[in-house]
Amino acid sequence: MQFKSMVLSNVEVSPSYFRMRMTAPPAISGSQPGQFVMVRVNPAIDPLLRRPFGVFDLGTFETEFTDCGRQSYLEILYKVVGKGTAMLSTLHQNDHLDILGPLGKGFIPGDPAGEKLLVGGGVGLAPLYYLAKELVRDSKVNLFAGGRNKEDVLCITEFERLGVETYVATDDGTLGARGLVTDVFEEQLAKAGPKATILACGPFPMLKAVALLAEKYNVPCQVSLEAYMACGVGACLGCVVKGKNHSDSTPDYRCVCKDGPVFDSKDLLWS
Amino acid sequence: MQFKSMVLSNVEVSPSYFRMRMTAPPAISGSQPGQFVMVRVNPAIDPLLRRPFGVFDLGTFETEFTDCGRQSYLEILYKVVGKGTAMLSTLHQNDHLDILGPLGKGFIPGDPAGEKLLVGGGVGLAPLYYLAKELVRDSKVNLFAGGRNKEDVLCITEFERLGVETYVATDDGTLGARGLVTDVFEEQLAKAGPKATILACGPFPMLKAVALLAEKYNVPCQVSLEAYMACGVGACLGCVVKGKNHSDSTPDYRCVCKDGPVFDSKDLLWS
Amino acid sequence: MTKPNLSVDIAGIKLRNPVMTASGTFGYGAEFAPYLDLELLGAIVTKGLSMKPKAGNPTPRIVETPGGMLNAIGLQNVGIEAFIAEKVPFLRTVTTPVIVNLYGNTLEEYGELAGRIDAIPEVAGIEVNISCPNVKQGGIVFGTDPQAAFEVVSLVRRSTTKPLIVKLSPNVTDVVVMAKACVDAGAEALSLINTLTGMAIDLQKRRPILANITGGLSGPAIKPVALRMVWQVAKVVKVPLIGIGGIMSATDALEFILAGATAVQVGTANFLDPSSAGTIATGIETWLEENGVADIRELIGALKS
Amino acid sequence: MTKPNLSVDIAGIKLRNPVMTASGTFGYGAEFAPYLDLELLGAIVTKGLSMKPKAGNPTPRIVETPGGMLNAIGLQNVGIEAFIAEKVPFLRTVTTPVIVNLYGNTLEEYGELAGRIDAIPEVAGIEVNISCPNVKQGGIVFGTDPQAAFEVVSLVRRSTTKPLIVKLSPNVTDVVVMAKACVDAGAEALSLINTLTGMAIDLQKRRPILANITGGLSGPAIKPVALRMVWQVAKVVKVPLIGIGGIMSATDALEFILAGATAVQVGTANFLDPSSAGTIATGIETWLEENGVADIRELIGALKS
Ligand SMILES: Cc1cc2nc3c(=O)[nH]c(=O)nc-3n(C[C@H](O)[C@H](O)[C@H](O)COP(=O)(O)OP(=O)(O)OC[C@H]3O[C@@H](n4cnc5c(N)ncnc54)[C@H](O)[C@@H]3O)c2cc1C
Ligand SMILES: Cc1cc2nc3c(=O)[nH]c(=O)nc-3n(C[C@H](O)[C@H](O)[C@H](O)COP(=O)(O)OP(=O)(O)OC[C@H]3O[C@@H](n4cnc5c(N)ncnc54)[C@H](O)[C@@H]3O)c2cc1C
Ligand SMILES: Cc1cc2nc3c(=O)[nH]c(=O)nc-3n(C[C@H](O)[C@H](O)[C@H](O)COP(=O)(O)O)c2cc1C
Ligand SMILES: Cc1cc2nc3c(=O)[nH]c(=O)nc-3n(C[C@H](O)[C@H](O)[C@H](O)COP(=O)(O)O)c2cc1C
Ligand code: FES
Ligand code: FES
Repeated sequence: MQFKSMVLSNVEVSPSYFRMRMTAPPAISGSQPGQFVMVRVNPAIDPLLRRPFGVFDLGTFETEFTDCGRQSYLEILYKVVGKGTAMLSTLHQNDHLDILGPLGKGFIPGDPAGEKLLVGGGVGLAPLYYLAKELVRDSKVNLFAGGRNKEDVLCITEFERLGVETYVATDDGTLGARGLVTDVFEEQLAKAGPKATILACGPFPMLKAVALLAEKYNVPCQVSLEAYMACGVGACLGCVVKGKNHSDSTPDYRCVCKDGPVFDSKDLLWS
Repeated sequence: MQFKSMVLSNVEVSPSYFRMRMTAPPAISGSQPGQFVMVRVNPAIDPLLRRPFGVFDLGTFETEFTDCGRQSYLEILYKVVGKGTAMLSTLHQNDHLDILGPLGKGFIPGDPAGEKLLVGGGVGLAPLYYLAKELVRDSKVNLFAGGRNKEDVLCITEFERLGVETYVATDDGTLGARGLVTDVFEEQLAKAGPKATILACGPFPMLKAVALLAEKYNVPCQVSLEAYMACGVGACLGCVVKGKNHSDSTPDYRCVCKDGPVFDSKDLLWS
Repeated sequence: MTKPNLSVDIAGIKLRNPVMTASGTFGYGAEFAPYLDLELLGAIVTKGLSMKPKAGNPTPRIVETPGGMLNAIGLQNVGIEAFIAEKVPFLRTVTTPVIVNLYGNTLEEYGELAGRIDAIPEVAGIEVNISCPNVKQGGIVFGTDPQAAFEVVSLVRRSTTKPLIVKLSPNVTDVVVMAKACVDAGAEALSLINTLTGMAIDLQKRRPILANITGGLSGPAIKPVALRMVWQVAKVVKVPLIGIGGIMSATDALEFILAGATAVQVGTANFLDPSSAGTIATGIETWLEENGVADIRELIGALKS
Repeated sequence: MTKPNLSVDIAGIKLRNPVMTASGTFGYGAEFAPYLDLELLGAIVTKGLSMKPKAGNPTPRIVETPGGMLNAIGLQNVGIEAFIAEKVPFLRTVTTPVIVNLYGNTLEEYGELAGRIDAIPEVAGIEVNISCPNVKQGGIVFGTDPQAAFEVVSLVRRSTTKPLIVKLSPNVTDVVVMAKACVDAGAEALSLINTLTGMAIDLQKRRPILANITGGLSGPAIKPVALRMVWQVAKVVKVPLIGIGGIMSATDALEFILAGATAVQVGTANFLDPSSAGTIATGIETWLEENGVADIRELIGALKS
């Protein structure tokens, strides 16, 4: 769906990371974890294109000045990296946005009996929070969070409050273990039960490492990808990635916006 | 000069007319009435060009949270007509702007002993306020203000507070006389003394009528023009108007931004 | 006041209003059905189609630029067989005319493809893309050389009885020469413009951003160039024109119509707002009402200049 | 770290850094002296000059467009006599090289004017505008026909010993052909691009906004087209290129240099921010320092592709 939204809050939770809460229609509650929204930052033509962000959290709130009871909200967690996110970060309460979503295919929870291994790098943690919230109802959830330094590892307390067991690694060791989160992850993966599921979101090299580990230990694995997007609805073919059967002569392209952003790691070509 | 400025207030004083006060360096006090500033609405490329606005008022204010004493401010009075002014109208206190100015040539007061006949149409009143403020020190000042309806005739109370005698005419008669301000003006002009000076700002047809009356009654007259502008400093040659000697074979173009916006009405070609 | 007339005729295709979607920016229509009523549109133009499925270019394929975007999709498409099997059934469910945008890698392929499409009753007309700047083989030559354009359009004309629109490239010295060549070859309408060839660079990586190095520039940035070309061509050719390039609003669309376009196509705007094309169509109707224009056709080429 | 080298050589003109101002957007230099130190610039290019003073077009002459602007100034200028009498004295006060942009209404006028300028010691070089789209007579033909371009550049080459830059129009099918013709005729450097021809319409008035109907599109909107043309020409010709088109920042300028430009010109940005050209020059220096590049010349054409 497409809807007008009003900013409820927009807070810098860590240097250059912002958490923005905005109004949404009740149907937003149908979003699957891993789905995303396309945000039109302002009605001017600079920036021109919408910006994609994962659904970080959903909920309802009591409206202050009206009688209409509880209203729905949507939260995104974003990092300021360029023009669009910089402009987003200057928005205030009551400013307006135009939102498209939820879009794409989200994570599939898999067997509730199996433990869930969530792997997130940097702002890749964003969609994992809403995912964890849903998963903890039925399953044991572990989170492996990585980043360059402690400021990149976000909202760990929130995850812990959900009852998620968290493992952290940073490149510089300022939080958790020093090194790659995939190393910490492999240790635990080796011990994981046969019904475990891996659910990952983060930079491509991290996802690739996770996908290879998943293959090595034969654990089902879903990854959430990023790609430059224009339409978000499968029309422009701007956001494609190579599917497992891809070769130059027999192309197999998938749209990150429509066939993803969450893919079974086995469906993609990682080389 | 070029300076960064902070919005102090931005108030809708009449439907779609806003009065914006912003910080300015002390040198702003050197502005002549009739000069203008070019405002860069935001650092994005939409809108691309700066927007020109007359200096409506200047002054100083006591800063609230610092020790640095009185600071200068600049005020503009603007009408929302398109994209740039619409964006300006959404700015809040503490938002930032980039200003170029004061630019161009302002009004020349003339003999203080003569009475000053100010003629303004719609938002053309804007530069006349600062002008009146300066003129009332030494001279008797009359203001002839016109507009389509009462909402177009701005800040009359402020002019009266300065001791200016005001005459108002509106097309629909909702304020002052019904009809053209130039009719009301002609009545008084006929009675004006030999040292009187006319100083006018408003739409081109009004200025033309005023210029013709000035000629008829042989009273010196200065008019402030508008033109589409890019640079504001006489470099792009986008803002030219025809000077008195203009013909297709012997062109005489003047830059509104640099040679104006205030011209002696005799220096221009009115046909 | 009675409702104004918005319907126009393009090469024999009756459009309920002049607002079409631009090829490559609206998929095969179905993608946008959740966001707007497809019955609001004058026509739907589908993604550029070729005989065989086509992989398109490697990624990145798109990048935002000031007031516009570059794309180098490379004409990825499902090919004629899958189009018939998978896309036509949905298009049958809408009454809005469907125009198929096609291209070939060779002269012969253009003819063959036009022949295949001729047999599809759901297709109201054909738009021939001779202007896509991304495909080295074919594309660029047909679109910039009047003789080559004449040949390919003539062949397509002989291969189909469907209404025939030819889409022009702006990357030429004189668009009027190209327009005339296409009309001489049998084009019943012209659509213009396709994208301007451009490039974007990632300074830190010291690389072009697009894998294809160059791409096609679309969006508001190109509107002045598109308006100028429509105006130039309208002065000279007699067939109806479809104005394309940076149309974001009903005002933009009406400007193209004043310049001489009978209809318009909405492209990049679909990405900014998936309901754009519908909003533009209803916006045109409102404007006609508010300005007392009884028939949109009064505005076609009505620019005073 | 020692300061990086920013100096470059264009056709024998030594620039302290690669940032020049674009003709017609910086007046005769003096207009901008209150807003930036002219000594920060690599070179100043003055407003297009003709033999006689020229009135230019009626107004409106400029209009904002999405991410850009159209101008149809019509090359209003003071003419060679007034240039020498009124403008040269100020230019003598700056050490920054001054390049005179010139054009003629006829072939002969180009030659005559180049000859006159040859005698002015304060002028470091000549930039020949064969690309202005506004003047019917002359401009458009020289800039879009390789043979005409060859002739006019050859004549100018014979008429002056000053360093000779030729400025190319983007309104052509193949800019490389034009570039080669100019180099063959003796151009020692090429600057590109001039403006794209465009148009804007006032819907309510049903009129073109510009009195001249069409105008030249400049600003960020055209940057992708300009980058592409610089890259195309750099692959083929050997003379230094000056990249122009929508440069607003040091990043933009460096992108043009990666694409193959030895220097750049800042145009429309001067209107948005009169100190732009200076800010861009210092911004380039900072970038080189931060990225450990000792010499700007390492970046010229260094795009990996
Ligand atoms: C499905 C999906 C979900 C995402 N979820 C989040 C999230 O929850 N939080 C978050 O901070 N970021 C997320 N991203 C990345 C986010 O979209 C980009 O950081 C953002 O678009 C950058 O915009 P900008 O204008 O600040 O950067 P600029 O570099 O100025 O953007 C220029 C262009 O590149 C595109 N772009 C730049 N970086 C990326 C990127 N990494 N991925 C896709 N497009 C990019 C922009 O959308 C824009 O079109 C997600 C991306 C995708 C595809
Ligand atoms: C010397 C001078 C002083 C002015 N002083 C005032 C003032 O004190 N208060 C006020 O409300 N207005 C004033 N104006 C007019 C004001 O500049 C325009 O109303 C404003 O630029 C419109 O911008 P926009 O983006 O809202 O309109 P748009 O129509 O979206 O603007 C599009 C383009 O046209 C230009 N433009 C549109 N209308 C005008 C106009 N009337 N004059 C010049 N350029 C125009 C804009 O600057 C812009 O480049 C003055 C104009 C000039 C030349
Ligand atoms: C992502 C994308 C894909 C496109 N694919 C095609 C295509 O397949 N065939 C075609 O003729 N034009 C194609 N175009 C060009 C558009 O149809 C249109 O001519 C151009 O985008 C200009 O219009 P706009 O500025 O409204 O987008 C494509 C444009 C974009 C942005
Ligand atoms: C108002 C204006 C006047 C111009 N006059 C000239 C000129 O006299 N001669 C010339 O060669 N180019 C002229 N140009 C073109 C610029 O020099 C430059 O090539 C073009 O604007 C693209 O650069 P930009 O996008 O940085 O503005 C003019 C451009 C503008 C905007
Ligand atoms: S973003 Fe357009 S197809 Fe995915
Ligand atoms: S606005 Fe540029 S010369 Fe006046």
